[in-house]
Amino acid sequence: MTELSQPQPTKPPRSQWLDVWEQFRQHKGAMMGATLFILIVATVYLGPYLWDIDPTKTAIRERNQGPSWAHPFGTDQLGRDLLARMMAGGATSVSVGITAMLLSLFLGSFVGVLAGFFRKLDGPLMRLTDLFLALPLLPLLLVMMLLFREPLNAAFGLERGIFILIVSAIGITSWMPTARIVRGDVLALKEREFVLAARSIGTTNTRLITRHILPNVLSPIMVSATLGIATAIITESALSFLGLGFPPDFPTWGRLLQDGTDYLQQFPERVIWPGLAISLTVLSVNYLGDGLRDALDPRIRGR
Amino acid sequence: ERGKDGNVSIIYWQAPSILNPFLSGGTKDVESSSLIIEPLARYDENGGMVPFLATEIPTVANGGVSEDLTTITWKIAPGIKWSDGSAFTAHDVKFTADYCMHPEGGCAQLTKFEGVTSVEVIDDLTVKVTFDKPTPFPYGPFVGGESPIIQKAQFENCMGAKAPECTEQNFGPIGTGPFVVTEFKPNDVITMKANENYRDPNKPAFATLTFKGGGDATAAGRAVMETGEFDYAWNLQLAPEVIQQMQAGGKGTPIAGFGPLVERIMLNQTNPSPDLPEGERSTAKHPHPFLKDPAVYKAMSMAIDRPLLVEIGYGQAGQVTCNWVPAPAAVNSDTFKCDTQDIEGAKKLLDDAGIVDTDGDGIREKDGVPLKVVYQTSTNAVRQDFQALIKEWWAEIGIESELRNINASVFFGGDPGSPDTFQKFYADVEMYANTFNGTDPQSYLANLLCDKAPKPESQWQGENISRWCSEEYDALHAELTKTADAAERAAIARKLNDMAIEGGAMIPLVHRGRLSAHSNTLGGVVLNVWDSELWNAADWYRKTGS
Amino acid sequence: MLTFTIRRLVLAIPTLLFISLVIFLLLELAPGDPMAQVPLTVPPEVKEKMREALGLGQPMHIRFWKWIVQFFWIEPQVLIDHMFGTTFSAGDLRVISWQTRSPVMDIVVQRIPQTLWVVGTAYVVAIIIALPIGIYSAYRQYSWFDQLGTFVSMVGFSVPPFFSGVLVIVIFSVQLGWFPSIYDTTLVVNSWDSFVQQLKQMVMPVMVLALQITAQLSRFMRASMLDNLNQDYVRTARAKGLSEYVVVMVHVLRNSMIPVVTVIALGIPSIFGGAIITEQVFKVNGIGQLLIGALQANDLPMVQTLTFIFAVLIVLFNLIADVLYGILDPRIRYD
Amino acid sequence: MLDQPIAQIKKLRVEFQTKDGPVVGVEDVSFEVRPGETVCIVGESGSGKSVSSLSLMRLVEFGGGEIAGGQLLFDRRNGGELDLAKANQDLMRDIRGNEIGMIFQEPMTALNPVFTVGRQLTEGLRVHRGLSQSAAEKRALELLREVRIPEPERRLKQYPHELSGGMRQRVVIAMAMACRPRLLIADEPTTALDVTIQAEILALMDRLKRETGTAVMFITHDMAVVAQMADRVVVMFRGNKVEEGTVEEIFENPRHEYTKALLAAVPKLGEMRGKVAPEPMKLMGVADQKIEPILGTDKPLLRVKGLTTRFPVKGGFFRRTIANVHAVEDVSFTLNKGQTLSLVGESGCGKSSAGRSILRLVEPMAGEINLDGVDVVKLDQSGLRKARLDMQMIFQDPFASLNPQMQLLEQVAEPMRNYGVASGSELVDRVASLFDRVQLPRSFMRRYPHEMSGGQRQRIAIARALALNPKLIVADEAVSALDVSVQAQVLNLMMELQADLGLSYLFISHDMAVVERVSHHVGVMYLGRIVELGPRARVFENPQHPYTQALMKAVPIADPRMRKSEKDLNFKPIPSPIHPIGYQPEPSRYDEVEPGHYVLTTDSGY
Ligand SMILES: Nc1ncnc2c1ncn2[C@@H]1O[C@H](COP(=O)(O)OP(=O)(O)OP(=O)(O)O)[C@@H](O)[C@H]1O
Ligand SMILES: Nc1ncnc2c1ncn2[C@@H]1O[C@H](COP(=O)(O)OP(=O)(O)OP(=O)(O)O)[C@@H](O)[C@H]1O
Ligand SMILES: [Mg+2]
Ligand SMILES: [Mg+2]
Ligand code: NI
Repeated sequence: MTELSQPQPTKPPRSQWLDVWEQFRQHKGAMMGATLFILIVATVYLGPYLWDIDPTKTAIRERNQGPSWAHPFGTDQLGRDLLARMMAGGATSVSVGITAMLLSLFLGSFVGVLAGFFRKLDGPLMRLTDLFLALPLLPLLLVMMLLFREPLNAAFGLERGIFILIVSAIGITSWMPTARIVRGDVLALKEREFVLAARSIGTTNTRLITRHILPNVLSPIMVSATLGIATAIITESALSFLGLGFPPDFPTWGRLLQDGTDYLQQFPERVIWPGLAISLTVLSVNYLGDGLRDALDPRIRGR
Repeated sequence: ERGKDGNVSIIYWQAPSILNPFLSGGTKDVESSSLIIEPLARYDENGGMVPFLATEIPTVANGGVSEDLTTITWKIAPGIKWSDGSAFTAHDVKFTADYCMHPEGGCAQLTKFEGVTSVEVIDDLTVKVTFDKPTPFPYGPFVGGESPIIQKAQFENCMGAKAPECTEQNFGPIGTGPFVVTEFKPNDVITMKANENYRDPNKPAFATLTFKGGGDATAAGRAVMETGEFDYAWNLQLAPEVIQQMQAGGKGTPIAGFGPLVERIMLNQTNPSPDLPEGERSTAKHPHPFLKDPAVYKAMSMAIDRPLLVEIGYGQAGQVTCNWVPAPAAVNSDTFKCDTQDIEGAKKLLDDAGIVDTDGDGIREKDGVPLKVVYQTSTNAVRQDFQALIKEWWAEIGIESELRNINASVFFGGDPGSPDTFQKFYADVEMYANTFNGTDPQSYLANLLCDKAPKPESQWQGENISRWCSEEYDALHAELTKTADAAERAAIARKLNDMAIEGGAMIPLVHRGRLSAHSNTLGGVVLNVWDSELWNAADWYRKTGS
Repeated sequence: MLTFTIRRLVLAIPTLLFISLVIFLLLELAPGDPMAQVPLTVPPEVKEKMREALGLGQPMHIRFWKWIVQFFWIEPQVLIDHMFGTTFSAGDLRVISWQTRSPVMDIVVQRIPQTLWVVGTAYVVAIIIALPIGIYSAYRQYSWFDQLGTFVSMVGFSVPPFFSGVLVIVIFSVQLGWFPSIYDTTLVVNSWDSFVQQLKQMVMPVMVLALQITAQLSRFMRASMLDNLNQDYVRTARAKGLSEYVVVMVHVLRNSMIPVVTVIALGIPSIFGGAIITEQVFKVNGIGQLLIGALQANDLPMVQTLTFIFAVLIVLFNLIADVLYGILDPRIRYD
Repeated sequence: MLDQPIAQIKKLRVEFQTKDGPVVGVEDVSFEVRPGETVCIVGESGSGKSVSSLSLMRLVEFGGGEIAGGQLLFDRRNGGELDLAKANQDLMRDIRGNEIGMIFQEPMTALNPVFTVGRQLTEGLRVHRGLSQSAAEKRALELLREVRIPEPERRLKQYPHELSGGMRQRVVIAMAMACRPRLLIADEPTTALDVTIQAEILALMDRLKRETGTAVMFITHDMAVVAQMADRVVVMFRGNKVEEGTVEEIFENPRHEYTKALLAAVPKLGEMRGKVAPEPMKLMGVADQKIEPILGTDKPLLRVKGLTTRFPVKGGFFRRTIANVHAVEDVSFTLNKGQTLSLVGESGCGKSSAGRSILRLVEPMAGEINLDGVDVVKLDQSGLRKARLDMQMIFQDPFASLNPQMQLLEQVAEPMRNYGVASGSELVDRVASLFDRVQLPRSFMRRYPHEMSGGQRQRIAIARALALNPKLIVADEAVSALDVSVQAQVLNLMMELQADLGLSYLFISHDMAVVERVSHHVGVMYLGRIVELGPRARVFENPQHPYTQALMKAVPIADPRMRKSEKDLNFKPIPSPIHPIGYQPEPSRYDEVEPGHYVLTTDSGY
């Protein structure tokens, strides 16, 4: 029967990641999101080299100006250049947003998977989640600031210390929904037969989680990621508003938006820029996430 | 004619939580309750005293105050009725004093009764207050919005530890004022109606009153001046442009008045360095390495462009000041000039004092210590703008500052466990505003007495925030407490003010006014910064034809 | 599952006690002082006296124990008295707020209506809008509807209510004058007119809140629908000749509900908890505003009580979500 | 009317878009089905049988396929002829389930996991027949009875995962037949069923065809079933139709090479008569194949004693346990090294549960499992993991047991990775050789499970189980989904491995011919118990238990001239394995009728 079953033309197997990348590249939304995202990141990090106005330099005679060549985005109530402030603020907001989102995603998925997967851990971990959900945010943040600000400042310097503090504050207070969502999905997934099959071939729990469970709960995680980045950026601004965030001479998008809100009627552009920047970042991350999710899901891939 | 003008609505962006001012020192509570309960006398918009429930203001001249300055006798106007119809008598006045002075009551207005040894009812309409020592200014008790009279019959069972249990009383005190409470929703809204037993049968002009609380100053201003939903908005601490924009809405007018409120930078006389062991930071043990140097603090003050600060931060609600006590007018010293920025002069001052930049990093050093300051304040848009500007100016003269802003409820809360309170002052300089009640600055001036410095032993309590200390000052203040003559008192007060400023306890920045707004249809509003803003609500009326 | 539910309910008691202890300790540890809002003109000695009057002088464990007794023993009695006219609680000290010196529960009860009206409506509106959007976006993935939905929900989500709230106020109250900018909590709905007025004052806060919730919910709905639309059983359902509507809305939807149920269940406590910023912006003065006000004033009994009620709701709704999981997906086992 | 075909497929071509560009699922297929006729489609696994039938339902589109050419003419109930390839989906909805019913290949994933069986059964009825809830339920009950599911009332309220593979398959069948469609497409409908039930289902379909004139398009790889059922046969190979004709023609006079190979590979019951030990099959076209009996050893590898597994049945709003499914009840047997023990028996009798219990994939309630001196029941998690190096399982439902998100390469490599057996390029090489062994092209290594045909998936599962060279493989219906030619190769492979490496198999199957071919010992299960256990030859040649006898009688024969008629079959109602909570079953007692040949003497329920 050999002549009948000549094997189909073989191609050398490529790695799965290459494959995912291929797929990702063909995803229009993903590429758009990625481009936009890279553009935003490049602008906020590299922009200051090209546009070298000091974002904290005041110029009282030039306050409250509209867009002009000297100040393409206009100036604020102290005559600080808004473009420079947007870029400086972006650098902080984007890094806080992404790091905090990653942290909260990590914590959330970690707790969620553990709770969903190990029945013994489910109770304690979910009660822990309940606890964190119930804790009042403001006192929690205040306590964190109280306990850790000085040691962190001493260990990492002022800016880095505060960055770490803020990122962990946001991360630690926002992982709970992710954890619960992931857990819910894992609970259902755990009963699927392929998990049983994987166990029968001696897959350790760690591998079972990383290779079988996690890829299958990716989509809620991706959604949490996109929403998380917006939450993180906005929470950061709320923190600054409460005086718990970066020092006051540190612009961030959230803070710019907040400061601009009072001038909404006179100088609408002052809120439009930061608002737009936050939305675009979130949107780009969302499309990135969508693309990644599609690329990672073999059922959708190829369509 | 009473009640003809329908409803008047007031918005305070801080919501009143209780209508008993003795249980809460909050301005919102004091002012909202001032519509209901009244003192014997009030301050008017100029800081003068006007009798309300009394027939006249007792003085030494008219015999109301004893020659030795230890007693004061009030005569109550006859025919005054509580809103429940019963008569207002001297017993109520005495009861009020007993209520507040009860050791377990935690009365917020206790200072008003400082030095009072007894309050006696002479007859139904006469009451005599005795002090433990000659008191040149005996108008603490029963004068001003913070010290109104409550009804004995109503509060009899609410003394001391029982005070908080009397919710009904605290939420609806019976008073002699123009309005009575119909419903009180704590931290939200109060509805009131005209007091039928109010002493002037033609007042108030409004039949009902709505007192809404909560939100923020912007929204309150908008509701009065732009949408016209409310008639009166309190304390609009907003950027001048924003006020202007709102005024353009055409529905209301901002009004400003000036009390003794001063926005200032306090200079820490002690070393706040985090390297010091806990318990020694910011204490008299370690003097500040450079802030005590006159050249330094004078230069810092000279580098500040105060008119600009006023312009961007307060507009019509601010004035340049170089004084700690800028009001009343009599005590406002004119020793200092500070309305022009002088960067060059500041630099020269420092250079001359030998405080120069030795290592080329742009920051001057004094005795090897670089002039780097931590500059903290509470979170507030205007203050952050000030911080940004001042930081820049100081940078120009070679002083670097690290900015920090702290949540107001932590900053002003006296929690000894927190490193961020203004009392603890774990920073080199800090900015906030302070003021005093009434027109007499004596106790305010006492804030800088050496023994009032916050320290660990006193749980960091104390008003001498800068830990400034001068024997000379203490002595002069002691003299003030013994002087009765008004002009002399004012002179001493000015001298004390000058000593403090010259000595570098603080850098005054802006004399802040109170900016409120009323709708264009509301008549009779007289902004009063010495007493409750709503002091003359009985006279308010609806303008017709607008 | 009954045993599961009962066990969880029983277990909830120590959990909640523990949570209340943690909250208490947290609040104790947090910097802040109930005297923060007392003006600086009140001298420290007086403040110290006031603090003592609030019971702050007592040691921590005694205050905690007092709160426990007041909340778990006296407040229920008050409730019973209120309902049946009995007098069990006469003379007992209830949980008293430091700010208002009045029983905390009374204020909470006072606040619940407006919070439920506004936040609750927003939630319901959001669910009604979000689920169909999510479902349809997934069903027609990458169609223009989906793209538009994505765009709007992302922008909606990334614009914080402190901005969008002010924006709608400026547009609809200041410029157009359609709706009041300040919510009237004293309004009693007893006629058509007052109902219309109530609707008018609700529109803006509900809009702002619903936008956020919709954005979040519809995203999760979409993602989880996408996961299920390609399953084999969907093919079977189609082979039965079921209409697309039934295929999607019955077969796929039920399988996709777990993450959505989680998100919804997590959100319901927050209806009672209020929406802090939105309530602030529109002056709704519901529970959220109460909480933030209490926090700013360091009114610990109030914060403790509110947070604890919130904790109870969270624990309860998470339990409900867990029970729902079991009902939604019979494969999930709890034992 | 009889001349007017119900469905005509003309030059059908179906393409799939994959990352390697379009893949042709069906290249060129034409055939027709007439009313009252059964057309059997046979062919190699992956030859496009399922895809053709899905195209007829216009369901390929939802799976990423595209009808690239050809016509699908369908004669509607009210006369008109319609090209389904061009019909819109609204119209299709009317036809699907109503005029064309379809039975899907993989029953687990074909059922919605979150709805009860009853719910899923009644849905179609209510849509197409407009029945009320209760009427539909009555009809559903009737349908379940027709497909001979025990305790249909209770099953209606159960969820798919609570049913055995065969039961699910029967639910799917019932669902497809619910509306009495004019054309019934059956994609391997009896693959998961034991012979008795298979016979009953076949009889049912036959009756349906006779009574209502339903046309049946029957996809299968089981030539015996073809012989039993078909009027005409279509043979497919690699997306093309290679031969078509009446059953007799095909069986007696096959023309195409592939058809011949197919027929040659069919195992026949009785072939092994007189042989002591199993031996590999003779394959066509393989020269110098050495056929030697595999003797194995007498040293026991796996000793099972008193194994009992029960599942709780939940009910009520709070889903409390109200009864237990006694899936495995007091089962004992011994499996020797290098030998094969087959478990046969009716669907739902607990074969899979027994297999899973041995690997402790479901926790047994009681019993002893001794694997080469290791007491499996007492092992902790890490010990169990180590023990699983020696025992592997091939799952009954290949699709469900593969991770939909992982490439096949990864899935097969996983066991080796887990135990660090190989890595890097060596790993890839070993995977590739495993692919060769199970006859899968290496290019499939980077595909995903949903891109494979049913049989291809099954081979992946086999490759995965072989990867570790375990001592024991529990093969749960390992070859049921394979077409006979591949089946023969896989069986030979398994036997070869047994001879070379001394593997032992616990072979779970319903195909008596295959069982006869591979086993040393056979256990016959009924209702959770082993009713007869003994050497293969003895059990096959001298069945003692009445159930075994019935089973033997029901085995279809791959010869169209020896069709069984319905009368030959004697259907007995199947008792329920569900008992209330406190129920204590009596222990099993056996009678040794011959040396090593045991027969249950206590009541088996049959
Ligand atoms: N979604 C898909 N994407 C890509 N290729 C597919 C897809 N579905 C099926 N195929 C391919 O199409 C071919 C035909 O598959 P089909 O399922 O029709 O096989 P089959 O004849 O039913 O086989 P079996 O008997 O094993 O079920 C196979 O090569 C398969 O790999
Ligand atoms: N998870 C479960 N929950 C409840 N009952 C179950 C579960 N799994 C199996 N059963 C029941 O256990 C009995 C035996 O099932 P099992 O899967 O072992 O049968 P089987 O012999 O493998 O049948 P088939 O040949 O049809 O696959 C059946 O009645 C089935 O309904
Ligand atoms: Mg197939
Ligand atoms: Mg089975
Ligand atoms: Ni078969």
